[in-house]
Order: sequence, then structure tokens, then C-alpha cells
Amino acid sequence: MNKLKMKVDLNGLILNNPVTVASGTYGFGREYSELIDLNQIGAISVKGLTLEPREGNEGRRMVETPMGMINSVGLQNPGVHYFIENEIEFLRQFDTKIIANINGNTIEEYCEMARILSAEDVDSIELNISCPNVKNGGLAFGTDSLVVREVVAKVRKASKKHLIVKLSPNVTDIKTIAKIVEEEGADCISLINTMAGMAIDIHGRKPFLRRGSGGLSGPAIKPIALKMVYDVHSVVNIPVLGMGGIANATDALEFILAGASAIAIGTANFSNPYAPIEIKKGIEDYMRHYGEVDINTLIGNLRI
Amino acid sequence: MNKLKMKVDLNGLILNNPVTVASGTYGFGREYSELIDLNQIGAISVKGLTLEPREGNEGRRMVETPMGMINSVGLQNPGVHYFIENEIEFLRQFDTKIIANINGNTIEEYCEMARILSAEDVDSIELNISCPNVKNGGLAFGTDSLVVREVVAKVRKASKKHLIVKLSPNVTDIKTIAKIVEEEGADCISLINTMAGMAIDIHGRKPFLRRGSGGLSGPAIKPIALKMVYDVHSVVNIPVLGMGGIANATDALEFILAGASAIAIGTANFSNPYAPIEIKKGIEDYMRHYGEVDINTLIGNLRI
Amino acid sequence: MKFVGKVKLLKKQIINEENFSFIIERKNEMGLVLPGQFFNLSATKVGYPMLKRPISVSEVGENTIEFTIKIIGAGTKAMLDYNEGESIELVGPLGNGFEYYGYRKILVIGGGIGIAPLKGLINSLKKETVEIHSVLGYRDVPYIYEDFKARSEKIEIMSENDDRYRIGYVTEPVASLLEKNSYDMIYVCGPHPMLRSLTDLFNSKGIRAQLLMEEKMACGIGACLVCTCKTKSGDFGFKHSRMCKDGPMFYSDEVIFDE
Amino acid sequence: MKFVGKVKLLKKQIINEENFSFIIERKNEMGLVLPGQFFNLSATKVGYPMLKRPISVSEVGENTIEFTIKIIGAGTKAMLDYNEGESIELVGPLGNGFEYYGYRKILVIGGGIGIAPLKGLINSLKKETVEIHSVLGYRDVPYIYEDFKARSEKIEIMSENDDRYRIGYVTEPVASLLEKNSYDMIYVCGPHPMLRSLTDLFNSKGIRAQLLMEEKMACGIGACLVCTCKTKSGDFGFKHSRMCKDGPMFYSDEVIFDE
Ligand SMILES: Cc1cc2nc3c(=O)[nH]c(=O)nc-3n(C[C@H](O)[C@H](O)[C@H](O)COP(=O)(O)OP(=O)(O)OC[C@H]3O[C@@H](n4cnc5c(N)ncnc54)[C@H](O)[C@@H]3O)c2cc1C
Ligand SMILES: Cc1cc2nc3c(=O)[nH]c(=O)nc-3n(C[C@H](O)[C@H](O)[C@H](O)COP(=O)(O)OP(=O)(O)OC[C@H]3O[C@@H](n4cnc5c(N)ncnc54)[C@H](O)[C@@H]3O)c2cc1C
Ligand SMILES: Cc1cc2nc3c(=O)[nH]c(=O)nc-3n(C[C@H](O)[C@H](O)[C@H](O)COP(=O)(O)O)c2cc1C
Ligand SMILES: Cc1cc2nc3c(=O)[nH]c(=O)nc-3n(C[C@H](O)[C@H](O)[C@H](O)COP(=O)(O)O)c2cc1C
Ligand code: FES
Ligand code: FES
Repeated sequence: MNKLKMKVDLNGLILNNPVTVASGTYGFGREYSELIDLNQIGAISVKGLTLEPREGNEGRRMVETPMGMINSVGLQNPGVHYFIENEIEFLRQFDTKIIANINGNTIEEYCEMARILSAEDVDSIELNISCPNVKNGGLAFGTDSLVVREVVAKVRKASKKHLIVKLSPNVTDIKTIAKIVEEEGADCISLINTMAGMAIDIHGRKPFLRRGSGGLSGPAIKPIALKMVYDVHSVVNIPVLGMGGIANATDALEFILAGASAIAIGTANFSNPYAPIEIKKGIEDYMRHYGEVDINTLIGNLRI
Repeated sequence: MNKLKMKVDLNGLILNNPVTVASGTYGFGREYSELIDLNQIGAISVKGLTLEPREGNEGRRMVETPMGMINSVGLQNPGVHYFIENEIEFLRQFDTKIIANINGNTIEEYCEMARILSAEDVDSIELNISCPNVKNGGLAFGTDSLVVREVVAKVRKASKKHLIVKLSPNVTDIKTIAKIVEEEGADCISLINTMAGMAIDIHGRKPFLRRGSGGLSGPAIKPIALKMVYDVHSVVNIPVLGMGGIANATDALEFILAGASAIAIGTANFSNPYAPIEIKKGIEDYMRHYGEVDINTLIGNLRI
Repeated sequence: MKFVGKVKLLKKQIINEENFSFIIERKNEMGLVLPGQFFNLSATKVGYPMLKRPISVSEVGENTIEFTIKIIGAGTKAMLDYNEGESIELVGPLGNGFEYYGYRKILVIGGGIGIAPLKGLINSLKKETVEIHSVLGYRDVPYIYEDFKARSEKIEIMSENDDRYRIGYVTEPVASLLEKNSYDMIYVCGPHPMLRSLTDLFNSKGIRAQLLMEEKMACGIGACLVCTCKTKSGDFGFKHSRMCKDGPMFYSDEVIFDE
Repeated sequence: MKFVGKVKLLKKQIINEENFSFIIERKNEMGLVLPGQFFNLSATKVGYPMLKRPISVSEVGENTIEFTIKIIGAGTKAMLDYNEGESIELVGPLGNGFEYYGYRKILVIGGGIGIAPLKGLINSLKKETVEIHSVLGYRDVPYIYEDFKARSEKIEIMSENDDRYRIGYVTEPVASLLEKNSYDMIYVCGPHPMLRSLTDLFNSKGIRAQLLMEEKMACGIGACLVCTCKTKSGDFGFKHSRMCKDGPMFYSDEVIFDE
């Protein structure tokens, strides 16, 4: 059995293999560490952090939909300081990269968090621009080109760490947003975050979620995510971290062929805690079957 | 058993019941008329018409995805003149409303078709603004506010028929688009059309669809469609014809409670040809169970 | 220790039109399995519905585990299609389970399918040392009450509609039992409104019970935070605990019922 | 006449690791069912995968219909889970089927699972009046060839890998049969490359065959236009025909193979 080259380089962030786990689906790794070997995961993007601790939204927070789920956790997290003091060390035991997913109410909050994390032992900062912008009537930062330019530029200045910007899919033209993100100095783009979605309890005549609506994730959105990853990869030169509904090795390979240098597994962890390991193995099997020795030759390798 | 009032008024277009079938999924009704009683359907939106006949895209045109499908039929249709001469009369045998779904390469084509159909025995014109705008680099008409305003205004002038404008979901802010459509004189808004999506054959290393990508429909997109219907209903005063992944009576009732005055069934016809009849019956059962006598009291009747 | 994988369905038993039970093989890798804990079960072999369904253990044998399941929606309906001899994918045991060490006189209160996990509890208590009083409530015809009958010093079976039993809700007999007895611990599992009204009763009397609660779950292990339970924190504050990991057993004086 | 609804699975038979057959009850509402026609079958009771799967009839009995199915992906794999006695939702019969009235000497050419619908064809032809020559090709070990053996005047069984049979593709024996015989009609069903190379052969000889073709389908009845087949129109033009409604049988000289 030949040794396969599975390392991928996300523009300075080097992963042992392209299989990572998505923010908000893996906590800080503690719970899943009891079930699977975290050393086998390329990177862990931790639960979305905010400057101050947050209790998140009131329940009910989740409803299942056809091959998907809508969540409105509302960024419940212990805050960036708690993370630094109590979680980094735990994660550092494992041979996996740590991505700190950050979320702000204002551009200043994003910058402040980026500054704080610059001095800490994390491998990358993932700027989640799907958060509602309190100064802008609650519209997500990531849906307005001007705001995207400003927040990425300022965070870039605030920190020299490897910077991933995570895009919202709820936009008309993701290519334009991606180009702005690249221009303003992001090292890598991750996409997609959840899509705005809703489900209604016809007996109670109210939305299932206390907050009315939430974010749709899971296999249902995979075709949309794949198209966006393909589109973004076609217009930027920085690497893409693809996600959205990936549940098996075939899905992961679709994203890699579409141009993702690495992929993240979110919702699929819930239905199958072994998903990251099975997907990594499935990618390796595919490579052996087709005599590929380096995962990098597959990235964006589509015959169109 | 009480008699239920199932008639709904889409701002001048009065349907016997709120269950309609979506354009492109029902041809001109001929094939389904061999399987189900078309008199039970509130309205039939016919296969998207163009000024000239079109052969559509080369195959492969369809791929199944988790609880969805992506199609790229490419508006294969016999043209508006053939429709007028050969299809209207057939459909008129049934006690159902005829909605002519029109598609143009240019604003002039849309207007020309609206003018032609004004003189014909159809009950409504549905303006599909998800078509690629050839003058605008192929971006869909429906994604640019200025273009939306222009095309709706001009078609409104070209025809006095009942006018439905069908929105594309691939936009950042569907509320703004909907308000423009209302301002320019549409009688009704239908949504959603399919979402941009893609699937890749990892063995052939190419997209499954010859055209690369296509439109995603089916239960997978239901939560997204429902949220958009809810959002649009909350900002316009004209009625909404809701669709996107409706497969059973619960789904249909979710849309009605979210604000849809009528609903359309698309992809679900394929998996269950009886879907329109079963859904109509399911809505009636729900009304009886809760002692509702008029479907109109359910529309938008959400306790939030 | 948690198990992730497939186990064989050894026995499927139809209880009535709404309820059935599964006996599956218990694997060594599962370690201890406590009453009140649950497993997350795949509803189908084809993976649809997508999310696993949390189901409490209703009996733990040496080499077997029993689940008692009520058909509620698509997932539990589909589960019924597993054939004996087939494998079911599951994760568990999950959650904290009941605390029951050292109590000598207990009251168990169950409503509907909520009776299933309590059955696991009473059957794991030694007859010689624990006195059990039971109050079981049903909407219609009672089921799975035999072990409670056999094992309880006192038992009250209520039904909302079956007049061969005492008609009414469990709250009434519970109130009178509390007047006449003092219990080392009370255990409750049942629908939300029942938990809520009993908690009001307990709070008014200054006593506490162990509640086995429910919320929609995704991961089931505490990582995704969708299964929130509002609990007290300090004197006036609250926090969002995880039903799956910090629960599903919560003490009645910890929980904030505010809907 | 088309049937929409559920029918009982009377018999399920495992042919080998990759193939199985279903015998279902034939309903009156189905009317005539012709060889070459197909039904659209639900893959599972839970409705996932969502779209029905088109499967040709491989035998039509008085009160039964047989399907022979190869496991390809998630849908056909899931189908195998139906138990005898359960109901399967289906729509059909669909498509045009073979034309076979009045032919006296025919050649049937099948590849892999494509042999199944041809079995339905030959078994519906009267022995006394029709002379049948058969060429069957397999990747590995041949299966469902018994009826062809019993019914054919000449038969050639090919395999790509099983050297107890003639090794190679069906095109070779077909070419030599065509040298020595003249057929009233030729019927072909099999994988796309086989249809294509045989069509080249037929075109070069100026003869025509009936091809049973395949394309991904949604509605199966001709309404959605996703299952396109490029066919000739006039001398130089083309049109997009519907595989499900205008086919799945097309004459070899009508089809444009351009991929
Ligand atoms: C810790 C824990 C332990 C449990 N233990 C047990 C146990 O031992 N035994 C047991 O039987 N159960 C148990 N449950 C409950 C069990 O998990 C649920 O009953 C099960 O998950 C329901 O899944 P389902 O797919 O059948 O229903 P779902 O599809 O999830 O439906 C749930 C409810 O929502 C309704 N619904 C769905 N969609 C709509 C809509 N659009 N509009 C209105 N209503 C809708 C359904 O009709 C149903 O009433 C436990 C739960 C937890 C959290
Ligand atoms: C008119 C007609 C008649 C037919 N008659 C018969 C018959 O009698 N018997 C019979 O067995 N079949 C028949 N077929 C074929 C049958 O319909 C198909 O085999 C079946 O629909 C496949 O469904 P599936 O879900 O098993 O596979 P699918 O999931 O649809 O997969 C099809 C193929 O695509 C591959 N695939 C899926 N996703 C990906 C991905 N992301 N990347 C790469 N590859 C992928 C699968 O591995 C597989 O090779 C007929 C078809 C037609 C149109
Ligand atoms: C329960 C849950 C919580 C999430 N929380 C976050 C978060 O805190 N920050 C973030 O950037 N994305 C968050 N996401 C989005 C995921 O990281 C991912 O982008 C999305 O779910 C799509 O991938 P999937 O379909 O594989 O889940 C969350 C998703 C889920 C399901
Ligand atoms: C095969 C197919 C063809 C379609 N063709 C058209 C069309 O010609 N015009 C149009 O406005 N919408 C068209 N649509 C979109 C549907 O009318 C509908 O908006 C969409 O499919 C969402 O509904 P559904 O999920 O119930 O299918 C088509 C959809 C499908 C699946
Ligand atoms: S279900 Fe994920 S934290 Fe409880
Ligand atoms: S599958 Fe719909 S037209 Fe053929």
C-alpha cells in the first residue's frame, strides 16, 4: 500500500489531511474526543466565540427538515477569554489544527477578538461574517459588500494570524463577496454557513423555533454549497475550505474536485460521529483506486 | 360534514381551491390528465413558454440529490404560438385556471409574449424572472432590483391580464425585490423558483449535468422557501402563491400559515402523482379537525 | 464509555397500536448502562429521517438492553420496520441517568411512554431494601404496568379515558401520597405539562424530585447545544444547560419552566 | 391506462450478489402491459431516495408482473429491503414498449441487466411462429439466460471475464450473425456504449433495430422533460424526445449518439 500524501496547505495553515470539522458542531472537541480519535482530523473549528460569554437563544432551538436541520443556538459560548484559559490546552493535546471561529456584534468587537487571539496558541482565526450587524439593522455583515470590505480589512490589520473568512450563502452574488475578501487580505475562504430557513408547527400555528427562523444545514443544502464552492474557487486564488451537507467520502470528493483544498463536516457528525474518520478513509480509498498519490492533484481537478 | 369554503382570491384570479401545480413540472396537463382528475386542481401553471420553440439543453438534464433534484431542462417548449393553437383548448376542458408561465431573453421578448397572451383565453400570466438576461451577461433578471423594476413595469403596461411575478430565491434580499414587484403593479407574487445547485460525478470528474449546474427543487429547499414566503408576505399586500418542496398537506399548511394564499406543487408530482389531490384532502381534514370553515382564515394566521 | 456502531435487534414486540419494544444486544464497549440514560438510534437503514432518535433504556439485562418506543412521527414509525436479526446503528449510553444510591423509600410517577425509563429504574432496585410507591398515568388503556404492580408497595393507575381505572391526572394521587408519606426520593418522567405541574407542587412543598426531561436533540453528546434546558444559576440568574449531557435528569428545583 | 398506487410484493428472489427479482401482483387497472414497458417504483417506504426508480417488466403473467433488478446505487440497494407481503408504491405501465407484431425471425441482443426486458419479450412470442437468435453479454458469470437457451434457435453467451463462456463483447458474434442471416427485427438492450457501437454497425449495414434506452427520470410520464433523448428531425435537424414517453424504445436509425 503506497503512502498517500494527504497534507494540504491552506495558504500557510498546513493540515495533516483535508478533513476538518465545522464550527458549532464540535464544541471544543471534548465530547467527540470520547468517541473518536481527534488526531485524525485535519483541523477543528471551535464553537463560535464572542467577546463576552453568551447564553444563546431560548429553546426550542432545533427542528429537523428533509435531510437537514434548522438551528438557532444563538452563539451560546463561554466567551473568548474562557476559551483561551480553559480550552486551548485541552485541544493542543491532539495533533490537529485549532481554528478559532469569531463572531461580533460590531466591527470593533471582531477586531478586539482578533487582537486578543493573535497572542494565543491557535492556528487560525475564522471570521464568521454571517452574524447580524447590530449597527446595520441586524442584516448579516456578510451580505453587504461594503461592510464585508471594511470588516475584513480591519480584522486583517488587527491580527497577523492566519485568517479564514467564512461566507454567508444568503447572497445574490457570492463571487463578488469572495473577491473582496481576497483583496482585503484573507488567507483562505470557508463556505458555506447555514442558509436562512423556517419550519412551522401547524398544530400550534407557530414556528417550531422560538426565534421564528434559523440556519439550515445538512445534506439538503449540499448542491447549493457545492455550486458556491465551485463558483468561488473559479474567481479567487486563495484556497477554499468547503462545507455544507458533506456526509460521506463521495460528498467530500465532490467538494475537492469543485475546488476545495479542504472540507469541513458539520451536521453529519450528529448522525454519524465517525464521519470524519470514515470520510478520510474513503478519500484515501478513492485515491488508491485511481492511482492518485497526492490529494493536491485532485483539488479543482474537474474536466469541464 | 360541513361544506368548507376552499375558494381563494389571488387578487382577481379566483381559484376553486388553493392547490395548484408548478410550471415545468406538469407540461400542459396532458400526461397527468391520464392519472388524476385535473378538475380538482386550483390552477395549472404550464411549462415555461418562450416566443420561439426551444429544444432546451442537451442531456444529461437531471440529477437527484438528498431529498431534492437538480434540473437543467433549459426551457424546452413548443413556443407561445403552438401553446395557443394546441394546448389552451385542451386545458379548457377542465374546471381549473390556466396560468401561462413566460420566459424571455430580453425585456422586449417578455412584453411581446404578454401582448400576445392578452388576447388569449388564459387566466393569468406568470412572469418568470429567473431567466438569464442575455443583455446583462446572463445574470438572472430577477436578481437585480433595477432590472426587476423595468421588466415588471413594462410587462404590466403590455398586458391587462392578471399578472403573477415569480421570484428567484438566489438573492440577498427577497423583500426588497418583492416590494418593487408590488409597486410596479403585479397582482400576485409566486415564489420560490429553483435554487442554483450542482452535483459532481467523482468517477467521471465532471458535473452530472451537461450544463454544469442547474436548479434545485424538492423537499430539501422547503425550509428556505417557507422563510422567503413568510418574509415576502410580511412586506407586501398582494397575495402570495407559495411553493418549494411541498410534498404533503402539512407542508402546504405551513406555507398557508406563513402567508401563502395558494400553494403550488412541483417536484412532489413526480414522486406522487396523486399529491395535489391528497394535499387538498389533507388541508380539508385539518380544517374540519380544527373547526375552520374558510381556508382564508388560515392564510398568514400565525401566532408569533 | 460510549458505543458507536451497530447492534443486532434480537426481539421486537408489539405492545399495542402505538407502542412497541426492541431488545438489542448489549455490547461490552457500552460499559455501565444506568436507568435514565438513553441511546441515540438510527430510525432507518437508509438514513432518513437523518437525525438519530433518543430513546431511554427501559430495561438493562446482562447481555441485552430493552427500549420501549411510542410511535410519534416519521422516525419512530420507520423504526418499527426493523426486522429481528437486522442491525441498528446507535450511540450510547448517553446522559446522566437517575441517581438512586442509598434511598430506601421512593415514589415514581410516570405518564404515558414516560413510564418506560422508570421501569428500568425500579427493576434495578433491590426488593429487600427499597420501598416503592408508583403512580402511573395514561391517556387510554394502560400498558407496561406489570412490573410496577409486582414491585410496588402502593400503586395507583390512572387513565384519562379508560373508566376501568381511576379517571384523572397523576397530580391528584401524588398530592395525597405526599400528604401521608415522606420519600427519600421522587422520580418523574412524562409529558412536559405533567412535569411542570408536578414541579409546581414539589416547589410549593419544598421537596425535590428527579425529572427525566425531553428536548429535540442532534448530537446527543453535548457538543451542538441545540437541546437546551433553562436552569437556575445563582439566586436570580439562569443558564442554558444541555439536556443531553447535563441531563436528561434534572432536579426539579434546578429547572426553570417558563413557557 | 396507468396504475398509480400500491401493489403487494409476492415473491423476492436473490439471483446473485448484484441482482434480484420481484414478483408483484398485477392489477386490473394496469390494463395491457407490454414487453419493453416499465414501471416507476418507490425505492423505500420512507420515501428516500425521493424519486421513483424506472424498472422494466421482465415477465408479464396473468396475475403477476416480474421485475429483475440490479443493485446500482442507494435506491436499488434499498429496494432489496422490501419484504414479501409488503406493498410497493408504483406507477405504470409506462413508455412505448417493443413492437413485435408479425415478425418471424428476430435477433435479440442483451448486455447485463439489459437482458431482463428481452426475457419479457421472448417469452411473449409464440414458439411456433417466431425464430429467435440470441446474443447475451455479461461482465462476469452469466445469469437469467435459461429462457433464452430454451427458446432460441441460436444462442451465443459472452462474458468479459468468465472463461467458461466465449470471452469478448457482443458486437463480434452479432456481426457474424448478420453476415449469415437476415432478420425481420433486431432488439437491443444494454449499456450505452453497447447500444452505440451496435447502432454504428446497423447504420453501416443499412438495417435498423429497436433499442431499449435509459436516462435518469423524474416524472416517468412525459411531463417534466428531464429524460431527453436526441433524435433525428428532418434530414439535418434534431429534436429532444422524451425517453420515458416517446421511448424507452427507439429505432436505431432515429437516435443521435453524440457524446
Ligand atoms: C432523552 C430522551 C429520551 C427519550 N426516551 C424515549 C423512550 O424511551 N421512548 C419513546 O418512545 N420516546 C422517547 N423519547 C422521545 C423520542 O425521542 C421522540 O418521540 C422521537 O424522537 C420522535 O421522533 P419521530 O421522528 O417519530 O417524530 P417527529 O417527526 O420528530 O415528530 C415529533 C412531533 O412533531 C410533530 N410534527 C412533525 N412535523 C410537524 C409539522 N410540520 N407541524 C406540526 N407537527 C409536526 C409530529 O407529529 C410529532 O408529534 C425520548 C426523548 C429524549 C430526549
Ligand atoms: C426505462 C428504464 C428501464 C429500466 N429497467 C431496469 C431494469 O429492468 N432493471 C434494472 O436493474 N435497472 C433498470 N433500469 C435502471 C435503473 O432505473 C437504475 O439502475 C436505477 O434507477 C438506479 O438507481 P439507484 O438509486 O440504485 O442508483 P443511483 O443512486 O441513481 O446511482 C446511479 C449511478 O450513479 C452513481 N453515483 C451516484 N452518485 C454519485 C456521485 N456523487 N459521484 C459518482 N457517482 C455517483 C452510482 O454509484 C451509480 O453508478 C432502467 C432504467 C430505465 C430508464
Ligand atoms: C448547531 C450548529 C451550530 C453552528 N454554529 C456555528 C458557529 O458558531 N459559527 C459558525 O461559523 N458556523 C456555525 N454553524 C455552521 C456550520 O459551521 C456549517 O457552516 C454549516 O452547518 C454547514 O455545514 P453542514 O451542512 O455540514 O452542517 C453551525 C451549524 C450548526 C448545525
Ligand atoms: C423539471 C422542472 C422544470 C421547471 N421549469 C420551470 C419553468 O419552465 N418555469 C418556471 O417558472 N419554473 C420552472 N420550474 C420551477 C418550479 O415551477 C418550482 O418553482 C420549483 O421547482 C420549486 O417547487 P418544488 O420544489 O415543489 O418543485 C421547474 C422545476 C422543475 C423541477
Ligand atoms: S443534542 Fe447536541 S448538545 Fe444536546
Ligand atoms: S421523466 Fe419526466 S418527461 Fe421523462
